Amino acid sequence: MKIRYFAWIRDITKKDNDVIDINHPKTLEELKDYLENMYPELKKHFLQDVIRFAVNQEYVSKNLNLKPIDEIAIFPPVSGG
Amino acid sequence: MKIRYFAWIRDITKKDNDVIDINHPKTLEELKDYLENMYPELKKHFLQDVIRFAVNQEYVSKNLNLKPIDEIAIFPPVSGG
Amino acid sequence: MIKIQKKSFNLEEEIEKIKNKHSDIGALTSFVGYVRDLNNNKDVNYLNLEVYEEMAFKELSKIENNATKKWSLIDTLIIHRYGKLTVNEKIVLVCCFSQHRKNSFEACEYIMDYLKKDAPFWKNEFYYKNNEWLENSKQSF
Amino acid sequence: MIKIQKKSFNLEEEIEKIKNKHSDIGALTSFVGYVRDLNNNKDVNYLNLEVYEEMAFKELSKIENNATKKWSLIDTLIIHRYGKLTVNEKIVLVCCFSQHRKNSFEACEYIMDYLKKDAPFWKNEFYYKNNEWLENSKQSF
Repeated sequence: MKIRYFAWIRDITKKDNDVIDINHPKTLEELKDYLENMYPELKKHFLQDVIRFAVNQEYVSKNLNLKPIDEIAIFPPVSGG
Repeated sequence: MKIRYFAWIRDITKKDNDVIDINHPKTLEELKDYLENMYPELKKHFLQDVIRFAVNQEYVSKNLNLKPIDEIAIFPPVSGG
Repeated sequence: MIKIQKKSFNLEEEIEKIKNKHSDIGALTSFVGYVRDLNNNKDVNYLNLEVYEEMAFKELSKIENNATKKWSLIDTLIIHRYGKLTVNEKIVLVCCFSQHRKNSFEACEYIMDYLKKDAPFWKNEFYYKNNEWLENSKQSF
Repeated sequence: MIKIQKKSFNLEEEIEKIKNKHSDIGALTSFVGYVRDLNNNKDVNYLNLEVYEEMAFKELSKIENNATKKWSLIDTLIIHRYGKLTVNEKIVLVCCFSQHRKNSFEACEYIMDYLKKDAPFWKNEFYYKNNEWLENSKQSF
């Protein structure tokens, strides 16, 4: 399972991505717990509900099940255009 | 007084313009009478109220007074753009 | 700026000439009208576009000024061609430059609506056997 | 067509490439976004524009398909740049080609609205002493 970080999320994680090979989170909620544990600064942003999640390049909101081959992206509100 | 014709109005008048040097029409209504007399085919179009008039390059609708130095244009609905 | 001309125009060059004057522009909405191969179900060969030039300048200036005031535009450009125009050729360009996009979209549509309604241009459309003067009120205004 | 690229683009060339494929196009509405010299009252030096490229293609394709169906567009073009962009540079181009102008105007505005809302691009705006990540929800969406 690959977790990708963008914009100021990456300023917090200090890296582009993490790869979780064993004991991967089964749901988005489990993934959030995992990330809050690894990057405590993320917690307040998750609470504010501003962070967006994409699984395999599609936005997700509900707590769907995650598979080991999934690519999950975590990023702040977009600002293109 | 110069009267200019455009688009299919010119197909009726067979010329770009007329210049009236003496006894020029004093109002738009007098001008219409003058033109209907000279170009009888115009009458039906004046009656249908599709023809537009401009005096000195400004649209006019009411029967304003005309001056000898005026340039009057007579044309069908526009189709630019 | 208003240009009424026979010759065609290059979008990049015309737009850059205006854009280069202002570093506060964030948004440009532009419209280009082309000669279509088919109109009112008839195969178009070419158009002969007639203009009452002195009046077209006056009318387009009024429309441009109204749009500039109403939407706080930074700059505008209107180019309208006349003469013989064949299928695929550009007829008209309207550009509205502003800080933010909403204003440029609304202003560009407004200018096109009034240009179609009031600017003294007439299209004489030539098909393979005959020709016809168009009227915007009969089209998709 | 969707292009996500570092380099700039020439409006005339990009538009002609599409226009040349279709003789039934009567109307093109296009939008260009530029880097402004001033944003949120701060002097901008340059932007660093980041993209999640694989997802940006997917999102822009969805938006493009929705607009094409809804407004019967003949063709579309979206170019979005990324990387370092200085003041006055083009950021984005959206083109909607259709038979008549109303559809192209509405579709172009729709695409820009959804691009601003959903396409995964992020602007890191650099001022003379610091920098800031922008968010479209805080801007003039």
